[in-house]
Amino acid sequence: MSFFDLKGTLSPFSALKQFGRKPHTIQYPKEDKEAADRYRGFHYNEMEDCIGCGNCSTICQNAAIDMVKVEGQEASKGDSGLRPRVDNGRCCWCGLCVDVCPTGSLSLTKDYLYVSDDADSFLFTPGLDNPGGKDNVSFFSTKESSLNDFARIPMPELEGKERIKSFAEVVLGYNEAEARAEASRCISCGLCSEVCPEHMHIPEYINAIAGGNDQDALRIIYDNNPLPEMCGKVCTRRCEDVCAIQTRGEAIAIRWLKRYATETADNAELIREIVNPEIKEANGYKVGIVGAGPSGLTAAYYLALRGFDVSIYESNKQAGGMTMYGIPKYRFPEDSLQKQIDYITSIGVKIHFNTSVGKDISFEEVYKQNDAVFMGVGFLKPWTLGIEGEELKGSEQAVTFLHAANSGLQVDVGDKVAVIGGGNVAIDAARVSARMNAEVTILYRRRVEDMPADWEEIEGAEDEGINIVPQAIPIKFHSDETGRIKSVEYLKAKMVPDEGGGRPKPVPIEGSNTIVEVTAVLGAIGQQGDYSFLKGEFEEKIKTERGRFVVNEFQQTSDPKVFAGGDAVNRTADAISAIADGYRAVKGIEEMLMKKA
Amino acid sequence: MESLLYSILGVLVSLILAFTVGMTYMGLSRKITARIQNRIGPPFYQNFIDAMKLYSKSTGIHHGVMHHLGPAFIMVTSVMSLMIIPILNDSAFFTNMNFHGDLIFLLYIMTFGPLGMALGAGQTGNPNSAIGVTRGLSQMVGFEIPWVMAIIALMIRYDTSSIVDIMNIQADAGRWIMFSSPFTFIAALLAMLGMFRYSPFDIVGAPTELASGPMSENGGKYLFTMMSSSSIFAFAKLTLYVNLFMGGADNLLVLIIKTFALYMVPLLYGTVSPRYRTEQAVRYFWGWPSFFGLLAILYAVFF
Amino acid sequence: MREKATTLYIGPQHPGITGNMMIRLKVEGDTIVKAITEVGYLHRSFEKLAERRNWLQAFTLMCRFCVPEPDPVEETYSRAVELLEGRSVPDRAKFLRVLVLELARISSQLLWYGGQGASLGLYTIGQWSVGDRNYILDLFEELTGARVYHMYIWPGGVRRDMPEGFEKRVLKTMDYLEGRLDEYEALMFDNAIFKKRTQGIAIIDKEKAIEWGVVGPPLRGCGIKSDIRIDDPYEVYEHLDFEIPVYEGGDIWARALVRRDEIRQSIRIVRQVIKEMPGGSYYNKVPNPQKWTIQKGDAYARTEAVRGEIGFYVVSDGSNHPRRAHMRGAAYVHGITLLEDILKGANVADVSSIMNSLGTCPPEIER
Amino acid sequence: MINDKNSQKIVDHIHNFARKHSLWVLAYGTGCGAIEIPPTMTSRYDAERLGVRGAATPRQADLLLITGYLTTKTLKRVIRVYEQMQDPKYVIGFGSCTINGGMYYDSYNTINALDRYLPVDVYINGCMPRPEAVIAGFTKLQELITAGKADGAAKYKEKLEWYRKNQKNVIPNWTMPEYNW
Amino acid sequence: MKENKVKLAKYLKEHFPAIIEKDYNYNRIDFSINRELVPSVLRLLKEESGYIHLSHISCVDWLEEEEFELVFIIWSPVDKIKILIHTRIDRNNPVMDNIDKIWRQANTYEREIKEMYGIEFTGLEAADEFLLEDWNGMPPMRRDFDTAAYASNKYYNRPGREDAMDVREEIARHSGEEIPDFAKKYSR
Repeated sequence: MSFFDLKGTLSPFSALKQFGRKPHTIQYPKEDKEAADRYRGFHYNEMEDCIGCGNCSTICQNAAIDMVKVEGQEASKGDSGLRPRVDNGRCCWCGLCVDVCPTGSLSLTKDYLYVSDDADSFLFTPGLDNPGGKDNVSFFSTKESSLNDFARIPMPELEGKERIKSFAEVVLGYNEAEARAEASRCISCGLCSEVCPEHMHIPEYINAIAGGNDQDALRIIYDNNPLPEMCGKVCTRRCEDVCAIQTRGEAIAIRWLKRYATETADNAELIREIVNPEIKEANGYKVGIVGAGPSGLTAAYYLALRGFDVSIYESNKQAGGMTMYGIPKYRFPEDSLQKQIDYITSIGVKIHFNTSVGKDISFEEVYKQNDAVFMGVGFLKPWTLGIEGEELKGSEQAVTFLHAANSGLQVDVGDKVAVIGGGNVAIDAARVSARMNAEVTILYRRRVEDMPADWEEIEGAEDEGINIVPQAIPIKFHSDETGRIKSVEYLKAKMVPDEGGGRPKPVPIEGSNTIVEVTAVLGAIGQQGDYSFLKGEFEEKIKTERGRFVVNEFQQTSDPKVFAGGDAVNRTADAISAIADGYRAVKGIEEMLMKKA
Repeated sequence: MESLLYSILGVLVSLILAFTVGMTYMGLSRKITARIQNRIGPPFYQNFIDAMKLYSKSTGIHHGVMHHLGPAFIMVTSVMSLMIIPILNDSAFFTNMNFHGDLIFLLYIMTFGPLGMALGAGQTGNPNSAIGVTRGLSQMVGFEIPWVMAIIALMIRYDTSSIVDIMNIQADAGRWIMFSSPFTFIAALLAMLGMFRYSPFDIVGAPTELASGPMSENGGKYLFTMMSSSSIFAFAKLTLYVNLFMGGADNLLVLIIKTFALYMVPLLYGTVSPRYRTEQAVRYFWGWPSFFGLLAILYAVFF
Repeated sequence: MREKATTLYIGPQHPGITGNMMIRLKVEGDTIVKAITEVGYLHRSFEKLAERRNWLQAFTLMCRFCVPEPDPVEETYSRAVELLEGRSVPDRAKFLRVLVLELARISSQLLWYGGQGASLGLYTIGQWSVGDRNYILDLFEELTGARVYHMYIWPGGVRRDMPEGFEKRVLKTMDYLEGRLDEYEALMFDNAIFKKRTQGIAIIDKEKAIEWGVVGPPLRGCGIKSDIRIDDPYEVYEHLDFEIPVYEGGDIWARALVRRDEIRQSIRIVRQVIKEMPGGSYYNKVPNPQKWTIQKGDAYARTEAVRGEIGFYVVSDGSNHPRRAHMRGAAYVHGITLLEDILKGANVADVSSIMNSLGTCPPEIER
Repeated sequence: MINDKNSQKIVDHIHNFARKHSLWVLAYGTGCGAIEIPPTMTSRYDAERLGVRGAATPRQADLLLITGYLTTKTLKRVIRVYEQMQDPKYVIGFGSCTINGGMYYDSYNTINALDRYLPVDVYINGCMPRPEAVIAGFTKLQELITAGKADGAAKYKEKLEWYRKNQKNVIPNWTMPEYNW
Repeated sequence: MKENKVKLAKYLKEHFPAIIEKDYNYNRIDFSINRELVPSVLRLLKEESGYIHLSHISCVDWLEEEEFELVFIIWSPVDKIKILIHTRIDRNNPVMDNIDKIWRQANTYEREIKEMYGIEFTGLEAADEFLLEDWNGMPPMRRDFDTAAYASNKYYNRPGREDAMDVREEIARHSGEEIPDFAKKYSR
């Protein structure tokens, strides 16, 4: 060091020139600097978009988010009715809740200011307590930044050209890695299980699959569904419509995951070993079941587990009902069904095949032999189109056609088939026809997006080269000289918005007559029930309304001893509803008989 | 008798004046420092509010008699210093109670305060206070040397030990001692840096080292007493410097300008300097300031 | 003349302490004869808590490990998890990470300016540098959404992309800061008194530095060129052009010079990163956090933080929770044993200054 | 009369005015929130505008900032420090941790609700509260002082037994004097 | 780097035949050895091979296996390789050799591990308490210490949140779903 450090003494005084500079102080609260565009302040929840899945509450590592009942938010399908409430005495504003919110309704705002002398005033319901937060949203979730995986793991399938060559199953199923990955997308909210008619324990078995516990998954599934492989393959899966992920992306492939879980056991013994059901001792009651369809089988299985003596009367030579005879084999192979039926019979359910109630055995007999009767008779009689030429040769009902095809009978439809209708049956009939080397056209009254069939089925049909003609109303079938159908004449339709707020109606355009050449026409516009087996007093006793049995919450008909389920009861007319009916009826039957005892 | 009455009245008025001006200076110093630090700073009257608040605080601390007397000692020192120092030139009202030899008395009384403080702080049992007091005394030993040297040089040069005399000499000569005896002024000025305890000489109450040193155990009214006495003392010291070296002041406005200008020196040096360690500070005072002090004495003796 | 030793407590409540800890000093006059550190005032047991959280939840805890510079900790945890899982990070994320890390370094060094200045009674520098640090925090706020706890760097990349025009604002702030740095240096590093207070104080020599495991600026202040950014490069540091400031001396002054130069180097890095920022994705998405499991194994990642080496040892048992997430704080070693050793024989007046120059940071010691 | 009610009111008013414009904050960084104190006190936000400044020792301080979580070890010191402060004294709790445990709600070493152990006058929302929020906390405290509602210290004296019971509940080895004003 | 690692492994194998190596494809190599030999391995690596920097000492509680795993992470600024030395010790009698004679800083790590896991380091000179004060329960970092239960017992949680509902249970209640007990562990 020098004797006198002149620079060191004088240089610091350069700081004094700051005196002339304007201070850069932000004079809060006199003046305010707005928080950054991405600031993580208070939460804001778009109440209408929120579905109450509770994923925010799960991710919150501070246990700061409670799901609570909020005034004005009622539970509905796909909405638990609960809304998040943040404890600002816990929150650390990390924003993970925003990043995992599947709907993107939860976000953070620029507001951050709250001071209070009351420690209890820090509970905060976003959206309710800051309705103005909408204009202030700063940290929000986009599909890109979200932690939810919106893309479904693609299901391996046969190529379109490949699959029309045979009736081999189109969907190949997930392998283990794919299933784990797909199951890992699930946020376990359980909204799906609410809309499931059967209320299957969906989050639980998906979690089990995600964790690699496939056998547990199967056990959970069998808790209330004895035909999971069927559901895994052909369920209408309304659960996926309300999937939380589906609000911004592709729903979890719940059906395919169930299918994956059922594949862990490839024969009935293995199922029995894994599920290891507890079978109660015989209680002496007998239950007769009419029809071995899904509802009947379900009722039979759970009744048998509960110690009832169950007999099923089935008119066909195989069990399964519509799932056997209605659903084409490329969707639901026969051995899949057989495996499950084997399992059900293995626990003591007796099935009398080729025993048609009403013909081979009278309903009265069944009624008298058993302590309770369950009817899972289904809708067998197809609706007719009611247009000219319907009785022509080559004009057939799709259901009949499918029944024949599924029974292994040879059906000749020629090389040009027209299918009329837009439901799953229509598509099935079309795709089966395609596999018979026919060129298929589907005529449907409304638009493609209005078709009640599954979108996957429609896509599959398109892949297979099936031509879908929407907004087409058939008016006449023309015949050739042999009396066989030659062509279909239809009118093009325009969509007219419904004034009552319903879906748009097709209105035919006059003079737009178009003719399409065909060798066969398959009508698929719906079915109805055939209750001719109910004779005598039962016709009176068991009430029907609009072609369906009237039942209470336990599927009990107006005759207390008779229960009913399946298509003949519910409006949704799908397998899972039928299973649900069967399951409910079990509870009803048990309640009725055991209480009496 | 009348003059005594006047003096007493003058003392009272100058006490109030000293308190007000001293407090305002400290407030302004906070403001000025703030501006250098790129910020707005508190309002200039902030110190009054602080004082008021401190006064309104309760004091429930009991560390013994000396602890109570410590701040009182300092107050007494400040007031006594102020009483002796004339405020204005040739003013019957503001000459206060000066007398011949008051310069020597001042030298004595100005060390009295810190000693009292030492006694008070010693009794609190807080090690920070104890260390702070040791430091304060060491530092005082440091700056007293150039300071005393400067005063001695003045007394030799002008052959008087009365402040009023020195003021009159300057008025007669029409020239401030600052210019006529620059070495004396420099020595005294450098010593003054130590007296004001701004950085780099804020060793006593250095917060990051000793919490607040001797004041550690003093809050509320004690702190109020210290604060007001230190502002009175600051004003007294500034006035003394103005009287001795800058020709005194003919009216209050001039006094305030001169004292404020002088006050800026330690303040601005403080804002840009880190703090010395105790022995560094003492060594500093025994270096250049003492050298100038010695020079001043030699100059006074030989010229 | 031998005085009786008195005991002096520095902390936990003390203006001179860096954080919430205590040093018990045995003092003779102004000289310390013995120093005993006492920590634990901030022990929240993050590592225990992390074992209860899943991999992503634990990430929000991580930035709280070290309050003055949370980002390197996030970075280290994220990188350890990525190493463990074998997850790759997109290039843009790597650049963004370096940007955040270097901005964090600047902001922490500015805070150090304030601490070192205030510990020596030079409050003006702190008022400047901590005030100017807000401009960096404003940048952080814009990029990450928070001022201090950014929770920005997470496994797989970063959370959000840069907002529009952000580059320009970064460069503008860098220009401003560079101008200010000259003023800081004139006030602090040219200052004769500052030199007097720092030169020759608290000397660590090379041998001691190695034996005691000193890291970071204190090590570089002993004349040893050691920086994880160069030695064990991570993210994109090996492609960037910057220097590691090294000074001989091992005293507070040398450490201060190292830190002074590091700010300039960081500004240099920030400019390069902004210039070379590639496009593309910024985030390699992790699976649904509830069900994100990582295969069995362990990983150790290291980062050069402002005060030295931060390491994260992460162990997975195959579940969705960390089995162990153990952090090595930068100040963990020299904040306790070395500090105790250095304080022996030092002056009471220098305690705070020494702590600041070593970068003692109780929160990361105690975790 | 000096001691009558009205003049007492005026005196109180003046005192409260002084108190609210001169809040001396005890320099005790108890938790993470302390990192936002330097920005609050320095040039960019400059709390000294409002008369808020640091105080080095509890004796001189009016305001204790509990900047976040408190470990039991710190709590012990904080109680001591709080009791050493002179009346009137105030406590501001920073952020989530002081309200309901914050992110450390399940830690074995941190308390959850500060108001069980010390009277808290103002809570500031945030984790951690940014300088604007801290200043808002100060202004809120000022409002409370004006309104005469910042009476945490009085409450503490009144319910000392209850506070002591809670404090002793979490501090295993109570070696402090029963009360140390 | 690869050849350095091979050389190193060979060198260590010569001195300590029992050592087990595990190589990673970046600059890391792991060695496992029984606990008695750890200090000699560390000393050898430090003094002969230039692994002068002790980066970390960690401890993992393998409750299910009744063992503690201690990990020493060392680094060579020349080779630029980090070595992880693993050793397992009995959980019921946790004793380890003190290595703070090799690296002074190890003292701090050992103090913490001692306090947090209750592992005894022979010959460690340090105060008993490190981070905790007056702690008289189980060492808190052990896996079987339940911090959440401890905290909820000891500390007060602010009331007012009792109306919180579990979404899954609420949905199940709403729709009449009965989740069997064996499935409940898979609910979130």
